[in-house]
Amino acid sequence: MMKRRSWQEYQKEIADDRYYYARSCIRQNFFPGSEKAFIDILQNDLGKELLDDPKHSSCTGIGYHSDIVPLETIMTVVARQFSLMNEAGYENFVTSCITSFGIYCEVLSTWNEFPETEEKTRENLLKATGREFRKPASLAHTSDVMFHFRDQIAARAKHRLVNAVTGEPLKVVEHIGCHYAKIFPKSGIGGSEFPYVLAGMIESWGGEVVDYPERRHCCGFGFRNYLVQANRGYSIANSHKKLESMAPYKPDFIVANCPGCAMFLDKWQYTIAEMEGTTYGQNGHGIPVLTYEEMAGLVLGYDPWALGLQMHQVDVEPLLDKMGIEYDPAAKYLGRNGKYIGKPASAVVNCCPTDTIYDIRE
Amino acid sequence: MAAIHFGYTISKPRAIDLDRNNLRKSDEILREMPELQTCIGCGACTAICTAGNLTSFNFRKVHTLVRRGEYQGAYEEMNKCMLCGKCRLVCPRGINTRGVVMLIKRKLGDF
Amino acid sequence: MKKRIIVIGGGVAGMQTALRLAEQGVEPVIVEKEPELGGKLRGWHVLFPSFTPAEEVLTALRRRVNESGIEVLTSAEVVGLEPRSVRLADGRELHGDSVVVATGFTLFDASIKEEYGYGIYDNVLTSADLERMFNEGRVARADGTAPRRIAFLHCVGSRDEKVCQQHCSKVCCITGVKQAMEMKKLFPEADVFNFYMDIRMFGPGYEEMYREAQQKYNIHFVRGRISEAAPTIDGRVQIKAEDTLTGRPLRMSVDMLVLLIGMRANDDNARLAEGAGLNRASSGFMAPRDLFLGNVCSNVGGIFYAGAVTAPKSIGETLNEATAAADAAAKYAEA
Amino acid sequence: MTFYAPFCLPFILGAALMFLIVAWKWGKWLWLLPHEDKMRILRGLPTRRTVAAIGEVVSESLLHRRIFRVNPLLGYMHMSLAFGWFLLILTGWIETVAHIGFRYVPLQGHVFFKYFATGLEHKPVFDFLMDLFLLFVLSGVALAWGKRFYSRAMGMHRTTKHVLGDRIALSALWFIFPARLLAESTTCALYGGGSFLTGSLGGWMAEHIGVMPLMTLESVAWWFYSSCLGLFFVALPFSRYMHIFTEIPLIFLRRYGVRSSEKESSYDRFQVEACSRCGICIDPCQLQSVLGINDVQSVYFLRDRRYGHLRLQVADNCLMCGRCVERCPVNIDLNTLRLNSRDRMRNVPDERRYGYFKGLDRSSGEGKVGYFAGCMTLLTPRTLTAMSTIFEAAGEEVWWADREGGVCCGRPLKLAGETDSARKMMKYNADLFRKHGITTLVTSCPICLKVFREDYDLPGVEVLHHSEYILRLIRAGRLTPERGTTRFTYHDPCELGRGSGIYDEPRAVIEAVGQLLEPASTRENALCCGSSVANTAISDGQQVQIARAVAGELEATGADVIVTACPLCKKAIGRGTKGEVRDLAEIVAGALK
Repeated sequence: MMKRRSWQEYQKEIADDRYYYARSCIRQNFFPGSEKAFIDILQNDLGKELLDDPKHSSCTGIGYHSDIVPLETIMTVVARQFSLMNEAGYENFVTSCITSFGIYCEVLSTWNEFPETEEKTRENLLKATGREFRKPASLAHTSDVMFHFRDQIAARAKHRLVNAVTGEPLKVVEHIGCHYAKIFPKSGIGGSEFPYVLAGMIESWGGEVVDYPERRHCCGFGFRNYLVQANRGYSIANSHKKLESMAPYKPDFIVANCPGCAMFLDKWQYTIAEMEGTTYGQNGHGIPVLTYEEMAGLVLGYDPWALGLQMHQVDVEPLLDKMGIEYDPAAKYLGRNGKYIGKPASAVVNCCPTDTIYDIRE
Repeated sequence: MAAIHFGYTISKPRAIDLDRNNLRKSDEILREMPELQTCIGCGACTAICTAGNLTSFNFRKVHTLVRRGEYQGAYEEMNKCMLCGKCRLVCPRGINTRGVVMLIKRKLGDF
Repeated sequence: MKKRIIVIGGGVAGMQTALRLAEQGVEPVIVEKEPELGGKLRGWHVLFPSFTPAEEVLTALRRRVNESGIEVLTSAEVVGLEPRSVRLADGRELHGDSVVVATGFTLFDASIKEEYGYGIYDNVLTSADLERMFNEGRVARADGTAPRRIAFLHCVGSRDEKVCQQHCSKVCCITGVKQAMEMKKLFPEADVFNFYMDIRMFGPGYEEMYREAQQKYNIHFVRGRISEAAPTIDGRVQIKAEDTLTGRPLRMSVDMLVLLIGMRANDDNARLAEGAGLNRASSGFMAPRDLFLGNVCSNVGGIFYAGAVTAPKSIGETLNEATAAADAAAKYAEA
Repeated sequence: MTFYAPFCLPFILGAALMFLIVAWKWGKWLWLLPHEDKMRILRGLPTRRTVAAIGEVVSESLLHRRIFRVNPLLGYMHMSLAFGWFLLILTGWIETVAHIGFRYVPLQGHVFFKYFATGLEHKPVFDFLMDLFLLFVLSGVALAWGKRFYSRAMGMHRTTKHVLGDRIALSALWFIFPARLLAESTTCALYGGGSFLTGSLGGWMAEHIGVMPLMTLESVAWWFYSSCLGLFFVALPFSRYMHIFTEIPLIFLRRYGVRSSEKESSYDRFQVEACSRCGICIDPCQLQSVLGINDVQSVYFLRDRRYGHLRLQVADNCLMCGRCVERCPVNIDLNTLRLNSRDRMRNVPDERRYGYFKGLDRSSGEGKVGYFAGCMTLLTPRTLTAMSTIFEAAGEEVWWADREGGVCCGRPLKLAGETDSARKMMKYNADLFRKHGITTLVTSCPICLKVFREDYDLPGVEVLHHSEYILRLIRAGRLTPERGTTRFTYHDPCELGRGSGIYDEPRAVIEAVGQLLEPASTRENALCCGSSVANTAISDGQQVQIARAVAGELEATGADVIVTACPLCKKAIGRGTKGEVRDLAEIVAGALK
């Protein structure tokens, strides 16, 4: 994909072990298997130490970007997370959410540029909670960690990102959350223009990255743009633009490293189908959207339903078949207790002949 | 289609997309009036404009949009012009602005 | 005995300084780090605004340097200087009665503005690349086909805080106009778009040329800086900008994107300045003693400046300044 | 006695066809006239206007008085052809009557009387007269030939470039009279008779040519003569020679008060086909003399319009300065015709257009006198300030209609052909004037003035140009400018001079403040500044070229200051000269104590 290796100029230190894990507020709802998969992969497959601390809270980034939470408040919240990490004896902070990652980067950078704000935060934290804190030795997004171990994962791969029948590499669209590196290009692997964090995983695991014109474009979440219903048309227009731009490349799936992006690129496909009658992907069944943890999970041979892939709006079965992954169609909508968990509306909406709709029984 | 009403629709892109816009008429206009291409966007025409002082009519902007193939509404905008000719007297590039108004109307109004 | 003056740099400025010195009865020596004289003018195709072949100017200067019997040291890099001596990288030390610094400038590396995809996508090139293509007589896309739509982007590496180049490189605007016209001559059917922030036509005949490019060549000038370039499925480049005069974002695919790269200060200016106690401007270029009565003098007696070492300049301005610098240096040496 | 021979056939057929077509055309045009025009004609018929029309037909269609004014030689040429031929026909008819009394003679009998009258007794008086008139016509033909080669002798720098049909008709016309001379001379050679021309030539032929060849020659010559006539007559209704017949009804209709308007009408056909394409309109056209544009002048405009291939580029490219109108020997209303062509090509009625006028009123002040600066005057603030000074000095209470910006008077749009939309502006302004109850409307822009006077419905409001108004103030003693020694020259704005007939008032005002020097082209012949709003085709550079030419003539007077009375002329001339250009109001205000 990237003919020249300009991304190599943007590298960063990623700790090898002992991570303090900060979860995302919203991912548990959309892709509930992802964070679990990350913990499992790190702890079981890679044998790393990771603390999933029940005491940590939301970073309040959504509130911050929606002008509800003031800067001083969010700095104090961030400081509390760090304090919890210190207390647990960890110093490598990893966060599951891109928004949070951006927030942590921004707060650390602000403290660095304006030391008086750090002092004030210490004061505030002490006043509010009686706590003190030390800044983390390293800060990384969990996709950075996954990238860091991409070769180890490749070595354990049960499946590769190749078409099991033809042997061709799968075409993968990678989407990086805006707050990953667009705020601080140096904070992301590969910088903001040619980020390599997901591309590196895809290439290591046998896939081919699609470089399409709107690759850098925002998914459309944009906080205020989605949260206010009147602005949602603008939000969906951005996803629409991206999907239109990637469609000619016929990607096999999309992978994202941001909670909102993965959700919007997935769910908006259904909405666009309802609104415009346009469906993307082969035979119009939609382009499956994975999180990088799900992608890694599939590569490592995790059960698709254990990864929570049934929660996606766009059916992932065509992708599973391409990769040659075994799965039980009957178990798709059964929870871990074996009970029916309900089913999302199909992203394929009355827009193509029914015989072209992917039939999972075949 | 649109079986469900979501309370919003996909916003139309505001971008001027030169890959999609049909520049045929714009090319015809520039062929007939090549001096229009010398506009440097100073806005003197719009500042002096008799109609522009009474409405939101912006001659500079409208003809620039037309040159980019954005014809939607240009005819109606140009119809706000009273053709008084003050703009022609102030144009530092000596563009025949009145001729431009009539040319754009002729090309976009198909007469 | 003849006075001896060391001219650092064998580009247009250096050669003209040396020629003038020789004319004044002084013995110049040119120290050039490249294996041959010519500097940045080598590889340039034609010069604005008259479309004079660069080769013509270069050949004349080289021939005259040769005919005047001026001593030339090539492949000799200067690592330090003082008013009466110059130290070379190989350890040699040259002595003279004064020094003229004519080390010129460095072309901005377009790959730093990585959002434009230079060095990453095919069909994104710089103005310098285009000149080379003109010289080679083969201007085409990477796949050899003729471009149907060409975009020029002005101010790449100029007036851009993001790459620490606040200054205006002065000559890129007119170069963009010149190259756009050359492209239109080569490909009359092609649409040419110039994306600019300001058009600065500072010289005689430049504005006329700009107007000609608009009216006669139908070159589209769009006021707005391209924000990013991305490849399209058919190997073209999609660019995005704001058409600020309509207040609307603008996007389009082009077959060729030409980046008009600016001039930046040489990296070794800092070292030379520090060694000799010379002042530098915030742009990194050398600062003349003052901008009016001493614009070819440095703040150190015996060290003089000629050409783009102090700021971006056109060839004509450089030649004039070289003459002035030579006169000042000769006067200093004679005193 | 029979008045028929086979050679008459071409003539008979040609003449019949011509009369049929001309009758059909006239009939159709008259039939299609609007009702009120038909009523005008009916009401006018029994009045003295008919007599006056007959007089004008004689003086213009036959004698070509107006062309004499352009150039005597050119006038003589046209007169010799028209009047000479008329005399030949008339005398020929009398001759027939003299020979055989009042009895029916077919047309060819009159025309070819010489051929049929060989057996009759000679009447030398008629022979002499007929030869004299033939010589008269032939002299015109000779001049017409000469004009082809050297038009300057007749005061024309450029002549019309003719189309093929015109060339055929022209050639036929040129051969008619030499052919007649030859035919009659051969007949004289064989049968005697004729006077100094046909008689002498006939005698010479009889001496030098045998009888048999002469008889063959006679037959050929009469056939040729008849054919030339036939060909000319067939070509006439389709060529420029249609003017011969069309000018006559045009004169009558005009006398009865029928006029062209901003919308095309059937009456326009009379005007369009009355154009003889003499080309007199080409020389005064500054687009031609300064810019070398030579395919848009009135003669070409009318030709293109007549044949239905008028292009917008031609219709648009005219300053409408009216210089050609002044010279037109047929008095065709060229500007109005051009205007209604533009209207047909461009007018798109749009009810919603200019909806933004609703409720708009930016006027200020109060008074019985309203001042409408006009768009262009807002770009010449010195004029505006001068007017303010003048009003104040005269103690006039003034209502300022558009000092803070207003709606254009509508004339520029009308001149561009969008007449229906222009009416909206006119209505808006007229309503505004009425609303503020003014009794006098002063404007310093002749463009506005013309449209106020001609198109606005302003009962009870006197419309004055500021030159008229200022003169009135001076004469009433309300303004007392001091007469200085400055030498002024005056540029007549087209819309003020030729357009509104105001020549004397500005001159009188200038005389009140200084000395007036007239430029070479002045009053009716004054040049146009080149920036006329009527022209949307020429470029800025071309406007400047015209302005330079005009300024050159004004500077040549040696005056200190160029004065004009139109903001647009002032702007335009200012670009053509380095000297001082002032509006009339400025010099008056400057001369006030």
